[in-house]
Amino acid sequence: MLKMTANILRTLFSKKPTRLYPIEVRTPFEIARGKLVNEIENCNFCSICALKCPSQCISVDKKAATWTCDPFACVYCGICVEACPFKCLHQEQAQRRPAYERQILLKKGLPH
Amino acid sequence: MFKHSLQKAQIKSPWLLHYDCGSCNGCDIEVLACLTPVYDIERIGIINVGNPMHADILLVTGTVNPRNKTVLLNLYDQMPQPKVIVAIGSCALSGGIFRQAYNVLGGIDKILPVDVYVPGCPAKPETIIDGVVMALERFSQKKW
Amino acid sequence: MLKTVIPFGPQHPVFPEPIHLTLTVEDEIIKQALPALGFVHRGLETLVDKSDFHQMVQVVERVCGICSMIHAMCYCQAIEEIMAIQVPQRARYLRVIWSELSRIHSHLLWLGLFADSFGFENLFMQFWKIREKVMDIHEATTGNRVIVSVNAVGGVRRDMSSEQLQWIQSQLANVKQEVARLGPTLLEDYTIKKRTVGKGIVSRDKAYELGLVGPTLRASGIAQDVRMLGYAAFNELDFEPVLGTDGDCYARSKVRFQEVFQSIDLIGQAIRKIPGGEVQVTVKGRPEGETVTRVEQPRGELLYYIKADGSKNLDRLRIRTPTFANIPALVTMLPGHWLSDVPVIVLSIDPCISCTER
Amino acid sequence: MLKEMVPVSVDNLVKETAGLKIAGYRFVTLSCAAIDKDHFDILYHFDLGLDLKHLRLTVSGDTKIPSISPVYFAAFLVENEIQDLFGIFFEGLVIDYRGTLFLEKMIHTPFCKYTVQASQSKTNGSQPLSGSPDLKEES
Repeated sequence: MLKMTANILRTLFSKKPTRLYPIEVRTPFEIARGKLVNEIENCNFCSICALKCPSQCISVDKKAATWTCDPFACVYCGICVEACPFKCLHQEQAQRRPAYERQILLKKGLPH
Repeated sequence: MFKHSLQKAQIKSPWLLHYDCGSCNGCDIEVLACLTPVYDIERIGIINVGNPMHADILLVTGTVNPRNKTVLLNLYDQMPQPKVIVAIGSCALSGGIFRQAYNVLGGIDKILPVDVYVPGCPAKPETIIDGVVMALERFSQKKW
Repeated sequence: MLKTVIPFGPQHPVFPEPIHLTLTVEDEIIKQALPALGFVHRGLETLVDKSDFHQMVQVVERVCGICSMIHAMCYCQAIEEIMAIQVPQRARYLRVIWSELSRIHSHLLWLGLFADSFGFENLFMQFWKIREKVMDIHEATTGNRVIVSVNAVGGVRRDMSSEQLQWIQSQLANVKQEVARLGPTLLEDYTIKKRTVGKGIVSRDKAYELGLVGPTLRASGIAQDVRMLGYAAFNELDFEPVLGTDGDCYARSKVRFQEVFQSIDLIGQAIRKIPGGEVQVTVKGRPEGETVTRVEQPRGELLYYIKADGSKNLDRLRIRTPTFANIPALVTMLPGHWLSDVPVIVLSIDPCISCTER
Repeated sequence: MLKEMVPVSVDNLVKETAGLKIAGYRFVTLSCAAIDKDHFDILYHFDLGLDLKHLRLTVSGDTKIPSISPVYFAAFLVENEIQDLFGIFFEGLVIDYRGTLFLEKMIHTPFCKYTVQASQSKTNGSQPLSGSPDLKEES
């Protein structure tokens, strides 16, 4: 334990490493992969994202022009964002907030 | 009166029990990261315990399979009333990427009533702290 | 003397993961240890029937959250070998940087947990404090903290700017300094030596015979490191496997401690040598054939056997993870020790149960 | 692809492995893959100085394969795993979990995609899968 004393003293007098989370919120990194968002106006319902998603959490109905995503099965890999040919999918920097109930993302666009 | 102050105290300092129910370790190390200096949830009175009899909040990560289902139920039964369950990570919420694997029954809510869902794969420590705080609100509404 | 059977786990305060051991003890001395697995078994190898070979990259990343980058790298290398894809040189170097970063974070994590297993909570906190710097590098360069999701068949999905590379180097210099400060405590402290020296000895011959891998094997004095095969860009970097001599818990922690410095040095070399250019090539066609690929994980040698039949789903994917190879060591190491030494000895092989059971 | 592949049969398997052990090979692992409904490929991987050598054993599902765990102790774990997941039985295992290493008895041979549906009703002539793992002997 004696070997630790120098370290303990250094930690005692140095800056605190703790991020005081609920009080101070850190700005996320520029390329952080967070919440998935679909700008439904640009979406063509081509269902490439649904095919590419490793977790199969997206489903697209071309006829009804709906885009559905189960955000609780999303694994934040960003594959769909890279695959989207119309660039209507993107990921925000912040992650999804906790919830009391199950959620489902349903976006309805205009049928093409 | 006495009961009321006891409840108030319990909300100020809830004790956690963490059980890894078949997760990939990603969420577990993030739960542990919450306890270590950089996030340090002990500063808001939350302590991680190893004994289910001491715990108020059960944090569960990972998918349920037939073998760990019994362990999870055992732990839940041993916890004293009132208790809340926080499911952490995509696997615990719905089975995540493993939903279709043969030895996966699905999310925690198929086995136990989940109070708070914390999404993420793995969930970030910030989100986990938010989830625990939300669980405390639920905790204060529960009957004694 | 009365024989008693003690179940150890699956939920135990020392282990973050469910590990179960059936211990037969005679007056506090272990006579026999038998591991029981299956609490984390998901059967993800069967997912090859449902996901195509591109989607499997994200699935194998989730075999284990701690070394997810290396799992995905091994899988991608196997597919690239079958399909004869030439990965751009820059992508190879980036793979080295990320895989060594995950080795640093895994070893720091383990050093912390190991300190916790013999009750040295202060040291645990110190190591985990340093580890957050590595997690920040992960998040800044890939977008995720733990499961970095940067690999793809044919290269990597993210590139690093030269400012980022410089920043990584300065951050790692900082990490190196702080880890070095903890060295005397971990390696020379009387109390720690008392708990680790001479515990769980595996001799050189025994370790080879049991087929152990990684730091557990190297601590017994065998220079086996799969990175010497020269996958990714390791053939252009200069390193020597870290060796221990005694094969006990102390030697294993020393090997891992020194490997942190080795990894920092390797990243420095890679940053100096990294060429410019593309990071990903487009992949056309489907894999056909079978192959065995090995890479060095923080815990040891990782082996992927892949059999593909030319359809978009693979025929068979088999993952042999390092902990799976190290579990026989537990069966032979534990007998003869005190019951109170079990957490220290079990943790000394760096068990990763989600890897083992997949 | 796979260099140094030696085909072996059930009869000379243990002899071959013992020979490899004398030659100084390190045991790596076993891989099993289903070829069709009742044939399996089992690959034995060995390593010497970072060079891999493979033995390939092709068997039908009801063959009892001699275990190599008396030669290489470490093989008991992976042989138990194959016993669990593919329903192939090994004879002479040092530690035999009897199919309960990973799974409860309800699911049978989930990794053999050709028989997974068929075997849910019948049990492939296997032994009863119950109880705790039994230990043959201590050595």
